[in-house]
Amino acid sequence: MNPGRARHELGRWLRLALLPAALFAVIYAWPMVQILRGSLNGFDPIAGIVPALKPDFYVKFLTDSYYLGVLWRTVRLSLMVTVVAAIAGYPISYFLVRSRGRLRLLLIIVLLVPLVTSPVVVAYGWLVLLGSKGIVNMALIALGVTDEPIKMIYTAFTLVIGLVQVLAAFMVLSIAASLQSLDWNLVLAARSLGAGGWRAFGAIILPLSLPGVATGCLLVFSLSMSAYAVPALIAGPQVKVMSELIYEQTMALLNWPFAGCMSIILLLSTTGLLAAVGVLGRWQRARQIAAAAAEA
Amino acid sequence: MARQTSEGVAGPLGRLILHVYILGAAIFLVAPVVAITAGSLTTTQYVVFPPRGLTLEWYLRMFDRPEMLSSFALSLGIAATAATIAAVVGLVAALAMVRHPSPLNRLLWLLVVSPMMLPSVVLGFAFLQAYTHMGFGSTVAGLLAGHVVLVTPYAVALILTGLKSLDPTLELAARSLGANPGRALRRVTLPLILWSVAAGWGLAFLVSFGDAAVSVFLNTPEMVTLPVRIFDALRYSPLNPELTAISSGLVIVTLAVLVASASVVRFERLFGGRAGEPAKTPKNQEGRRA
Amino acid sequence: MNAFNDIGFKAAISAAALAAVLSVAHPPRAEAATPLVLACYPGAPETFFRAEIIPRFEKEYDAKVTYLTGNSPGTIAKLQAQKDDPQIDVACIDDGPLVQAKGMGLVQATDPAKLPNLKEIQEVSQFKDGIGVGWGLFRFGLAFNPDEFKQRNLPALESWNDLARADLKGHVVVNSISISYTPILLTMLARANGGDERHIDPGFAEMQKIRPNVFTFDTTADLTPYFQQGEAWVGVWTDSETYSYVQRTKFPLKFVFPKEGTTAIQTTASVVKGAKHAELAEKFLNYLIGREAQELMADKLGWMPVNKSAKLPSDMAAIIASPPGSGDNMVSLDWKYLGEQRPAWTERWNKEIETQ
Amino acid sequence: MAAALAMAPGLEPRDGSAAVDAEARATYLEVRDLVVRFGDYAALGGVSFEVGAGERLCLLGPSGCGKTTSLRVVAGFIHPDGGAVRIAGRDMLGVPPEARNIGILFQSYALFPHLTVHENVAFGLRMRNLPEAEVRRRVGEALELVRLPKAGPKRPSMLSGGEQQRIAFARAVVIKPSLLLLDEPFSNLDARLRQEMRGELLDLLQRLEIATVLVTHDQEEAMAIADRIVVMRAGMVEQVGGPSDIYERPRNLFVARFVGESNVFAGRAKPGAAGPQIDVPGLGRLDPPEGAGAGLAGAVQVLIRPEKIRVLPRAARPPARESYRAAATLERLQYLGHRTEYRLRVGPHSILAWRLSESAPQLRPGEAVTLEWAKADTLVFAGETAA
Repeated sequence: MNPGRARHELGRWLRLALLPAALFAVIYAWPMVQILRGSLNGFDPIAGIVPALKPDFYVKFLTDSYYLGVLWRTVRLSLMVTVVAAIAGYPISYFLVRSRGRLRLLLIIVLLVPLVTSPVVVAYGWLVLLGSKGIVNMALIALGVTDEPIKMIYTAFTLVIGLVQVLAAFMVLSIAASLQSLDWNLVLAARSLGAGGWRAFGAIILPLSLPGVATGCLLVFSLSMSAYAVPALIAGPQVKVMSELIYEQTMALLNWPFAGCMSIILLLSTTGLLAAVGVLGRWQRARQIAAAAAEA
Repeated sequence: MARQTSEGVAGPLGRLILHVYILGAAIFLVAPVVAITAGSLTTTQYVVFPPRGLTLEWYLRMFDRPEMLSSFALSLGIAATAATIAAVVGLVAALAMVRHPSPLNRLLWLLVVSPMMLPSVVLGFAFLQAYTHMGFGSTVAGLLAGHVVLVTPYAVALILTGLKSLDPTLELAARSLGANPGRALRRVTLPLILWSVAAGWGLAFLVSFGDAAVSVFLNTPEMVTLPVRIFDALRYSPLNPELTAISSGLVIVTLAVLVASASVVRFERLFGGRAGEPAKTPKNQEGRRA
Repeated sequence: MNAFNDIGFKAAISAAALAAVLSVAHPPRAEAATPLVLACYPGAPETFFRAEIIPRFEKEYDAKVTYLTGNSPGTIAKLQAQKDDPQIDVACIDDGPLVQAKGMGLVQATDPAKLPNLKEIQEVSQFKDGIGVGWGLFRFGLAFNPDEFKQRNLPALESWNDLARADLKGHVVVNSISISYTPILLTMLARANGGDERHIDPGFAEMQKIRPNVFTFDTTADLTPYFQQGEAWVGVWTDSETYSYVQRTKFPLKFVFPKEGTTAIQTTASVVKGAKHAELAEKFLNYLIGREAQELMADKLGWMPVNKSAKLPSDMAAIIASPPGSGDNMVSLDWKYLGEQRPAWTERWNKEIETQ
Repeated sequence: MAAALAMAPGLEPRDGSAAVDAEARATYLEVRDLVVRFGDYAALGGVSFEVGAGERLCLLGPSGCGKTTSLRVVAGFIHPDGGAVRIAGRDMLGVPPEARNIGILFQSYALFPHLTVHENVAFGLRMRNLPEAEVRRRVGEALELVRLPKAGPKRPSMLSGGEQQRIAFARAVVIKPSLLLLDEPFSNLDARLRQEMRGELLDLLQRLEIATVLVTHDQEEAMAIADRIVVMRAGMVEQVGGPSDIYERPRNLFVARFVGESNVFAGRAKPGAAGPQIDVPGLGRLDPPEGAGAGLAGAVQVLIRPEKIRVLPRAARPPARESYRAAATLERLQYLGHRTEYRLRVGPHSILAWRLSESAPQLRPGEAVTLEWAKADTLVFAGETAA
């Protein structure tokens, strides 16, 4: 590309990108730069922030197996939430695009209910349902499945369940968007060629809806990595994730440098993982293309 | 549409299983909220489920708390404004990313999407510090700016998906027919991705409307958004039916707004995707089908 | 000329216009009365202040009080951000975080001569450095549901160590370390087992024994849902909160002070450093610890007054078992030392106690 | 130049033949030395062609040859890194697409799914701010032209593929464009419909007499519609000429193989007194006709079109003048209605030949036959392998 055209292209890009970039540079990037700078400060429990330019908190975090363990748990549980949401959400998306009118509207509203309700209320709702005197345990005891109430709340399990419930809408709506634009004639064509329902699904519907699944996974994974209210209120602090540590440092200890440090590490981990998945995806596609070319 | 004639992939048994599953999933999604809403109909002073006795007293008391109602109005205003700005920012950023391949697009994407990856307490704290330094710490502008950052990722993600699924030759066709870029955008691109823009706006609105974590740092004496009021109230005094009434009443009002807007804008078609579809669906298969 | 650009520009203009309209909608009030910005707790205290304290104070001192809600760390964050141009005059902060606010130089001392009511309040509520006063007392102890105890014939609670009793397995609720009660619980446990805040190991050792009994570590400082749902039979709580809750909802809870003694945390109020209306702020502090305000607080909010001359509500004795004598059983803590140790204790607690 | 033997590129001036064909028409669209680079990849490496008024030009080549890129440069969607585009003598660089007055029929048709057929066709007229009455009249005429007068209120998605294409055509021509660009217009249609639409489109183009550039990878399509064909490969023009020039006198092996089927044999050329002598292992000596092929030496490729080969019962009659013969065995015979296809073996070579069925000799597989073709139909190119 000659420099002239490159400049031309850049100019056209800039005309569009300038407004969002400038706005977000001021109202988002600048505050985050402050956080990054602040994370290199020192901290005294009484006097507060001690101005410095040292990566002490990063060293502390990265050399302490406890903190690394929390980061790893956060990643692991977020991946689990993402996978569960994708698998559990897919049939709902499928149903959503194939239903119409009021039913569809009702389902969308049902999906959005957990999203718009205060997490405190949702958490209390789960306690009411899953607690030892909750309906579920009552039912289990009445049915003779168990004699003692089972502890179903304040575990890693409830963290996954709780996040899936709150974030399901993002996954379902993303998948539904791509299923919506799917050419259903292709399904007909596949079936007329003798593919059974499930084969047609695997061969046509699933691959073509993968972009929607990808968007949904991006949203759900990012939001799981950063979620605070659900882990703190529904899973309890014994299942510690990054945001709880960050919240603790910010609000209880006022140790803003360490909180900033952990936020930066969390942000880098999330973007790093997404980038790795992106690179892996591109590499996979490149390999497929190369394989197809070699065959031809 | 072709869909009406297609059978889907599942047989009758599969369909039955699917319906049962959907019912189960719906119950799972709303059960805790329904339990609490039902619990707040109790006549006791504390929430129990199942409720003891039934009364709407707690809901009616909501109207005796003018600060809750003014916060509700403020929340609606902030959410609508923030969602609108987010949709415009999302649209413009998505257009830049899809229409003009540039190595800087990755950076732009990171800039507008990464707020989603940070705990909101960090965002709130960072905004409080930086905005105060910039001179709009405790103003509506600050609160609004914080919400714009918070909700733009959702708008960007949805509009980007919509725009990517749009056939780019449609815009070229419009240009070749004499439309300048602006008219091509208004007459062809925008109408076709309207649904994903609307979906992005809707999600942004809901996230802003439900946020307490960022707002708690940016509130001012005159402006406390409703979720902050509820969150504070729930945290600093024991859970009582009045508060859960306000909280679930809020859900009901929010969803009523959704239903109302749905009948106006045909919400069930809200999430995009349809853009460009017919052009990619040549009906020449009809010949084969016949 | 370029329409994309055009749209962006229009959007920017309309956003700016909207922001302008919104801010015009809340113009600063032009008032004759002296304004006072009070940053204080949200929720029930806010309702109480708005309904009882502020109208009376405004009338008496020709003031106009603005109430800005915020919990202690939130308020400190705001004070820190506004350090160069403080907007807040009086800040309500718990006594633990107040040590940090003092360390950061965010609050200023008050001349005792300006606070005549200081003579009437408990010694623990007067701070030696003259910065701030305590105005609400929260003494630690064990809240329990007597119905659950009666049903199971459980022996009465006497000691902090009873939290480790096998018959309470799965029904004890303790606050998470992010709630300021928990470091105090640790020191109480240490004292009950031969240590104290400077020798905290016995506290952690006892907590290790309590751990299997814990239903959950609460992050909200509100234990009522666990009691309501029958998950909690015992919770580590404060007399003020227990009384306030029972007073309001009639839920059957009782409260006991363990025999090893207890301590209190307080809600405090301080004049913000460089406050624009410092004089009125001092008057507010004085009013807040005066008998009228303190009795109103005990009556309407259910919090223990710091003013010794304030009358307690008559039903309090039925709920709060025999408050310990003012002297021997009330342990006074070295807040500065606790503040210094909190990060280390938090980390140790996270690693040893709040794990799966 | 002798018609018999096309020479390897480089043996004669590059633009020799194009000027001859365009003589009758005034140049309307002129494309000069277009260069387009995407990063390191040169999509166009100096492409030139012109289109006369009312002429139909086809850009033909395999995918990735730069034909669509050329089209997009002409349309104004891509700004070239070098070269010039002139329409009616006016320089088009810097003129935005909407100001070029070019009608485009897109491969996907690009009908606006949110607009009715009427609104689709009216789109360009509305952009020109024409009065509503005229818009309605001209849309009516255009729909009449494509024989879909009643389709106006329908949505594009309610039409069949062929109908969608006709609407897209109507939308492209209703603005009375100075130039019409067709991008792979038939690739979305099935085989039968493609034949039908091809004829229909040709009729329409002949009636409208608009200068047209057609882009396709299908040589049959190119030959059926175009007055002249530009064969492209890897961003370069390989040959420009009328359909028969391209077919009968391909400039090089690539063009020859891309346009139509052929039998290709590797051989060696030795310079001789009366011209080069060419040996093809298994076929013997195939000397070019007198005066042609001067300078050929070393490896060559010999090419014979299947329809040029006559299949004779062995020793049926004496050889025709100026022709070659080879003894062969018939391996397979396929009757395809209007023509019959023979698969033959000569030594190591498998040879394809076909004849019109009515003049095809009655032969059985395994039978020994004689092949005969004219010297004039033997094309020789320098080069090692078939590129």
